Amino acid sequence: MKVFRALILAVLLLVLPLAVRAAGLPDADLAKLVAGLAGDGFDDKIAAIDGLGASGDPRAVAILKALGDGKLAQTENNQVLIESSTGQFADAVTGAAVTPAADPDRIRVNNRLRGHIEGALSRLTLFSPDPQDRLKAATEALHRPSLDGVPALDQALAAERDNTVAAALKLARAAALVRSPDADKSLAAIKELTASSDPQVRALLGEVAGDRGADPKAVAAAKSALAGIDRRLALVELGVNLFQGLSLGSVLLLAAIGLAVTFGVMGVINMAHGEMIMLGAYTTFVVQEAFRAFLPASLFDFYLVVSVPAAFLVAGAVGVALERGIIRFLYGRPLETLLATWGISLILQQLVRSIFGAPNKEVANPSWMTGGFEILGGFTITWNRLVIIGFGFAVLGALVLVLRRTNLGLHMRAVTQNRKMAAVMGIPTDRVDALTFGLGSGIAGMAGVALSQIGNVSPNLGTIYIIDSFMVVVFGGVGSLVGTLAGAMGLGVVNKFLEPFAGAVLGKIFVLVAIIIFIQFRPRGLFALKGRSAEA
Amino acid sequence: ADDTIKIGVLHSLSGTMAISETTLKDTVLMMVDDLNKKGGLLGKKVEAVVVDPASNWPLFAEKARELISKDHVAVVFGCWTSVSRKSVLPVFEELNGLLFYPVQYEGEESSNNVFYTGAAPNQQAIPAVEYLMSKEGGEVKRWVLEGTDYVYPRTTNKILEAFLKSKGVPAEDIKVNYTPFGFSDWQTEVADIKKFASAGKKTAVVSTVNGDANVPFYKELANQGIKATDTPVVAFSVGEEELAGIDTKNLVGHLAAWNYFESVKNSTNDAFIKKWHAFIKNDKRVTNDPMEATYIGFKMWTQAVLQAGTTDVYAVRQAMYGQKVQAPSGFTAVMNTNHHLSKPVMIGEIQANGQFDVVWQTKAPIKADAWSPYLAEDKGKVADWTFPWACGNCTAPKYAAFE
Amino acid sequence: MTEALSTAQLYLDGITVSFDGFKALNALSLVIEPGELRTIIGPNGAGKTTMMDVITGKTRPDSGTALFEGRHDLTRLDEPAIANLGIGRKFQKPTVFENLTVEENLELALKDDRRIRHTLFRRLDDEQAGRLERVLGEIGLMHRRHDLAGLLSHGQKQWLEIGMLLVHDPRLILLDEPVAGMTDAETAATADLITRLAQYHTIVVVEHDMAFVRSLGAKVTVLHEGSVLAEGSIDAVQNHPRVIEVYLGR
Amino acid sequence: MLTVDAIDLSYGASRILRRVSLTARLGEVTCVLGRNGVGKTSLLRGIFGLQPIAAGRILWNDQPIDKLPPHKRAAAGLALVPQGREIFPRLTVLENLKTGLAAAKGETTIPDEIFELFPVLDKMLHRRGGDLSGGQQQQLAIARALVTRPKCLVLDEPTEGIQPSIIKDIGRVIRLLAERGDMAILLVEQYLDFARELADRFAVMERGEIVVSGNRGELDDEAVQRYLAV
Amino acid sequence: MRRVPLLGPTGWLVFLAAALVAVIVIPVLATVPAEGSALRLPAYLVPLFGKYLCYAILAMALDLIWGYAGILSLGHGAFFALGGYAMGMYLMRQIGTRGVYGNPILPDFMVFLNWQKLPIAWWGFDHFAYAALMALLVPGVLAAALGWFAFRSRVTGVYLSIITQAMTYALLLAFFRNDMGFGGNNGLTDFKEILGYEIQAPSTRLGLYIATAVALGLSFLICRFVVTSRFGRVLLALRDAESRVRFLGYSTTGAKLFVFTLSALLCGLAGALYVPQIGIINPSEFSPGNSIEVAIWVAVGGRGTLVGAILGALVVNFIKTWLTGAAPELWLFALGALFIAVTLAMPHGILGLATQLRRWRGATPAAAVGETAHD
Ligand SMILES: Nc1ncnc2c1ncn2[C@@H]1O[C@H](COP(=O)(O)OP(=O)(O)OP(=O)(O)O)[C@@H](O)[C@H]1O
Ligand SMILES: Nc1ncnc2c1ncn2[C@@H]1O[C@H](COP(=O)(O)OP(=O)(O)OP(=O)(O)O)[C@@H](O)[C@H]1O
Ligand SMILES: NC(N)=O
Ligand SMILES: [Mg+2]
Ligand SMILES: [Mg+2]
Repeated sequence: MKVFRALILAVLLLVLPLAVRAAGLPDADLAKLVAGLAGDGFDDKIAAIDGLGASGDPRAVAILKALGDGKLAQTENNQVLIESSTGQFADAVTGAAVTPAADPDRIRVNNRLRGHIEGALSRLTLFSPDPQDRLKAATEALHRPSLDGVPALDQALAAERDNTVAAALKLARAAALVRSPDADKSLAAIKELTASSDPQVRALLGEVAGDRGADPKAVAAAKSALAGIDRRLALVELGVNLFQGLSLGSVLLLAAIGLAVTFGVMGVINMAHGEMIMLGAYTTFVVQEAFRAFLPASLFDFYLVVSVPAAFLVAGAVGVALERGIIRFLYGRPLETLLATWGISLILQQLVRSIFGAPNKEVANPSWMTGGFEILGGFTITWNRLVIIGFGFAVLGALVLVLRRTNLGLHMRAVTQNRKMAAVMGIPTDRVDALTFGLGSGIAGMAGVALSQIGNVSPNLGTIYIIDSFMVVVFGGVGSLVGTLAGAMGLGVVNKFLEPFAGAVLGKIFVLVAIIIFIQFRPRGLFALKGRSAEA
Repeated sequence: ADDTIKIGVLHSLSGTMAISETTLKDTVLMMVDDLNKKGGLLGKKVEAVVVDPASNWPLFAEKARELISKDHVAVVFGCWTSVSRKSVLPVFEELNGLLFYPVQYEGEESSNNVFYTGAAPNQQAIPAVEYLMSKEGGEVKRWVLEGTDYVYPRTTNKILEAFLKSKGVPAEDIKVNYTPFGFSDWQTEVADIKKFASAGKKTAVVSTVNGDANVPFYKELANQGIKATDTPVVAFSVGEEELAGIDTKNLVGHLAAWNYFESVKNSTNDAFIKKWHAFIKNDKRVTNDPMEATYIGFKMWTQAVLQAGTTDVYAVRQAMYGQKVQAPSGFTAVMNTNHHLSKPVMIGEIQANGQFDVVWQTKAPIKADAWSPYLAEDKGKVADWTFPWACGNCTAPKYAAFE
Repeated sequence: MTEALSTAQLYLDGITVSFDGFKALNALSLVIEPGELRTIIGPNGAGKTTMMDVITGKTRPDSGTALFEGRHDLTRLDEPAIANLGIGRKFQKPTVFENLTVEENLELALKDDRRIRHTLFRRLDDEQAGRLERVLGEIGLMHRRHDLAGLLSHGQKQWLEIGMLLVHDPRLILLDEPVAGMTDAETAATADLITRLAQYHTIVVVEHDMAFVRSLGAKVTVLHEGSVLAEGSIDAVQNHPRVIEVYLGR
Repeated sequence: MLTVDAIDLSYGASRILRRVSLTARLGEVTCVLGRNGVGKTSLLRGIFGLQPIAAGRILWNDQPIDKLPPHKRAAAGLALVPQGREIFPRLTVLENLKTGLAAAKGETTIPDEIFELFPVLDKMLHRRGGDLSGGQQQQLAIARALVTRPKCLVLDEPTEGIQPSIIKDIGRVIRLLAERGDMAILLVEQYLDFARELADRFAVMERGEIVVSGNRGELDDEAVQRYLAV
Repeated sequence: MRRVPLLGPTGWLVFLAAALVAVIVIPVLATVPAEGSALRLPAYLVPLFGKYLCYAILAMALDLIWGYAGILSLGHGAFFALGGYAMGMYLMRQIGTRGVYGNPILPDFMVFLNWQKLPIAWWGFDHFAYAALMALLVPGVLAAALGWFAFRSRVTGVYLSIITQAMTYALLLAFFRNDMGFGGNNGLTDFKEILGYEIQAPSTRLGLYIATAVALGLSFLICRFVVTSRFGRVLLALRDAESRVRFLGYSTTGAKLFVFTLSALLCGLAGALYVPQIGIINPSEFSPGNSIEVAIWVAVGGRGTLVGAILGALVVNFIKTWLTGAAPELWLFALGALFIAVTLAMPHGILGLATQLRRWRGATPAAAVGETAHD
């Protein structure tokens, strides 16, 4: 039985590529392939998947997708069913609705199968009406170059109208032809690949360049192509390092910005700053859960948009409460604020631990912050990082506006510089203090929203960032927002440029030592106040 | 009082390790609760003495001393990180206490006062790599060993490197990288992995990244588009509990190797999960391997106490050898005379729902090696605490003369 | 000029100090002879305090020469070194150690060896103790000797700072507005004190109180926009049209 | 009219003011004199609520203000030029002046007269307050108080550190303000000539108490000798 | 106006009484009464007390620079840890062939990392005298170097705090690295003997405890000597108005460097005494949080008084020990609340409270302990 099935498949495999554009298979053939998916061994399944991929049958796409998503099931009598998102079942071949007697077993897949499913899907979608699908298929083909695939690519190329897709197809075709026994074709293919910076292509060319048995002309061409690619990649890598540095910098910036208010402007050594960030992250979690529980899935992506003001309000309110309840009794006694805020931080951590439990909470990236886009050379710019960079600058910009352009900002600064005199000038110091601390805390809360998108949401979240935050604010120069920005970005970029050479740990050590040395030259930080006013 | 038996629970409830360890504290409490409901032990009530060593290693030693000397506990369930175990080890040996250690670790140890119910490297790391080398696992040729810089990953990677080389993997196809505890900015590391993986050979990442660093690591993996079909990541410290803190939609297919997964179907496991949900009063809480190891350890200890008729450490220790427990993994775990377990090894793939699908498992339990056969310095070392060896670290039996 | 250079107690030449392009001192030159008492006046912001900052090492000039006793280049020394040469200063805004007692403030200012070894083991000798007593009396703070200096009133702090100069006994004394906030009677007493001190010390006084300046009876230098506008006797200066215009008013 | 009615004030255990009473009427300059440390500044601190009073009352236009926080007193029209300048060092001159707008109901601008009186401030509008010279800071402190459009202007040794020509100007302004008739001015001053020239009334303090008070003419040499000499 | 006495008469009385309890009463209670009798001090408390006393030295050392000279170091844990590592290295070498891999020269972790030779940094540590010297010298030299650069460049206030924090953070990361050769995350542990005495023997424990008590007493007297001298006055002045001190002719750089280094030496001493009693030294001792905690002890006890610092260290750590056992899930609430309560109700710490009470009863404040604490 098994042997027989395999035999059929083999025949199909040989014949089908020639018929790729055929509208589809007879139901019986399709049914046979589909039955293979429910086979016992992985080898059987793979043969069936490859068969489906080669079938060109539009129905195969849905079946394979369902298989990959774990939505394909089999009944006791080996009928293969597709489960819809609403939990209904339908026969995979006929599409007829089925109500299975017992719960059908999900057909399991593993990575090896997933690889084949992707390959098969890419073949099938090479002719999809959606250019996006076709582009994906072409890229997939580039990453799995095989001479067998060339005829299909040729066909697709002939029919292709979209320039981008056509270019991708050409590249994929060239990649497949590199190993062509025909020396001329191979050489032409290598030349064509010179323009690519794809790491897969690079690897392919590397193989040719290192292959002693290969045609010397091909080797030479491959070598020169490689040199070109490497030059381009070096540049790209520089840019990527810069991006990563800015990205790390923006994380530091966000972590530090609230502290730049509570510590930088108000002078409160706020050891509970990290916990404000944590509160923001937990607020994000709660908002997310609320969205999941009460709103349709289509709105889920907006949960983050709601989280930002929510986190600002929650952390800000806690900040105001702390200021009114504790901090305000401690102005002019920075040491005591250190002690009290440390106590606050312990309590907040344990409180969150008691309410939400000690383990991490899951906070999902909304789809618009998931994944990334590849730039040259296989490097990926991830959306969440990009959004966070933008967010960091936006928050800083808004804060600068508040502090520089509003009366509240003026009053905040006046109050911290001379509380008594500010009161005499008619500034309601109590309210300004509460608002300032609330603002700093609220900003920390917003940072928590951003940080929940790249790291842990746990009761310890704050302790991770507190040291770095102080480092950034002080390094930049206490009281200077520009300094905070420069400090954060500087440290981020330097760190990321060191990391490739020194590794993560040594890199960080170097950065710390650099800070120590740097402070010797600028004892009051990067953007220090100079002159008499600094001493006052 | 004389009508209670005290047992110590030495897991961090605050600090960085609380994330993982609180669950184990709850597991012990659940087991105690269960035991007391069934009438206790030797006719006495069992009382758990919980302390918080606060993720502070010296404090672990101090609290261990307090538990044994002041509270006179009969046994201690505790520790997660290897360093905490190393820190308390001298205390347990000095005061002749008994520690059950439930976490997978690097091996290279066998103390008369510790029973190790987590996996040794040969029960986790080696099988996982073997799986990836197999056809089913994708015939991986190139390896990234990514770990947190401390003893467990270092040891595991050292053993793995020796193993891989013994299988003919050339040095240039192995990349080892360490990051510190709590590392959070994985951009460069993940980009490097991508680069390493794009050399045309099938590549896998073996992750011994521990603790807090995992969430940002996986988020970065997902966002930079490292797919399990291209470059699978197999982890030894990421279980259901860790996954509960990560959005797994984009991680489907990445792997973990353990001796237990919550998704395993058998009646023991069903009961275990049910008991857990009832105890913790939350149906969403998952179970994981260290919890199962705690479960096994606790069961074995109660059985040994019953058998010995006392909680006396000497007697209980003797009774422990050969102790069998029907484990939630579906297999029978056995305590060996090297103070380590025989347990099955399972490889699971991450699913979108935060659970693992077992894609491979051993046919039978594997016996843990306290000393690795792949390391030169471990040549000839034997851990066997019964006559005539009576030793955890010897090349000749202590009582050879009696033979 | 070279002669002045070697014999002058204080020799400033071409001193320029600028802050973000604003020249607080502009090629200022000034020579103070040993034992001289000199008063300096000038509009607010003329650079008087800045000049003292330069002399005491607080501010490094952009250019120019500043020599003490012809030998010591003040632009190269730091504050403690300059103080140890024998230059003492009273600040415009009274600065005392608020968390030390009045007596301890004075003790720290005592003329003595200032190296660590010495300060660790040194006890007050009778001569020093006597001097402390005398000065406490002179500045009228005897009854507050054990009080923290931070609790003094504004004027009392001024006196304490003068007291610190008295026990320090430097060769060159710089006084920045010593009588600000004093009553007229106290002002007169201070003038008296300064005249007595001037017998053994070189003194530079900055003041706006013209009656006080007159009572000192010393040569007056008028600074304006960072350089010397006029110099001479009080009468000459008071009738100088530019001085009247920019400083005294009509 | 500002009325201080038998107030006591202490720092910790030490009583500084004993039953001090004083009035400052609209259109008049009331001058407080006294040696160093007798409690002049403490009295002003009490008036502005910077130090709590232990007994007595403070009234502004017959309304008690001693329970109000300082900023409410400012809103009621009181403005202080404190001893020791107390400008905001890291705010620019302009920003320092703008803080005065907080108490100036409805006003959003800094009156031009201020720059006429203190031209140097106009020149240094964007310099940080703390960078100014001592005298310039003192001018700024006075200007800042004027920005609030006070009904009751209180000055604590305002001439300290200011060059003679500007002292004269300040004197003229104070006179002018007083003569407008809608402002009460309370001046603490050591500089006797200046005080004598301006004061409509005076009060002399000695060890926390007011020992002599009266109209301008009544400050005789004997009192000066007794309470103001060393 | 003589020099302030080292201690007033009452001060000496208190000092001697405390010394008596620490060095005689406690050891007697730990050995003489029969095991199990109510008077007998349980054995597990001896190393615990020893730890508290080590922390007390550490807190006092921090107070010396923070409370008196106004230098807030957020990296003092580093000096402590370095002293501890020096001692730990000696103890490691004493293990000899008793290690897991039985190598007579190399500690286990080196064997494990395939090291062939003892790194130079480890040379000489088999001699106690050398290790003891290093326990002082390494923190001392590091402090002197960092201090020299920082104080010379006039790095003050939070900027100094941050570079000390950066220092300890960098050391934390460095010591975490297994490649550094100090045992990585695990650090050094499983010690066997010190100066030939078995490290776990009760008598050794007691001996170490007494040594710590004596060290604390001596350190206290040294610090007292410093703060009661005119130099102490210079420090206080420095704290309030550093530049003014310079204009008086005192080298503030020198003064700060001296106390900073002295303070680091005391930390090294404390660390060296800590390790054999605790049995482990690892990089987490370098973690910035630890150093911040030291500052907290000082603040709780009362900054600017040596006794306050000692008291703070003892009280906070005792409470911590007690609560982590008695209320493992709530202790952070309790400790946090304590810190807040202390700041709000006792602005000058526990000792300040005592002073407040005494002042309230009319006695002169500083008399009892003879301390001049103006804060
Ligand atoms: N850091 C600085 N930035 C900008 N300008 C400054 C700075 N420091 C001083 N100045 C300016 O330098 C000038 C000289 O100031 P200085 O204090 O020396 O004046 P002065 O003669 O002492 O005045 P006064 O009589 O008011 O005390 C002033 O105009 C002041 O504003
Ligand atoms: N914060 C304080 N705590 C304790 N005592 C103080 C405080 N401020 C001032 N004093 C004391 O109160 C008394 C009065 O001080 P105040 O400043 O009111 O004097 P004054 O009359 O303004 O003197 P001056 O003319 O010197 O400015 C002084 O003896 C002073 O030492
Ligand atoms: N043993 C571990 N995982 O540290
Ligand atoms: Mg001046
Ligand atoms: Mg006054």
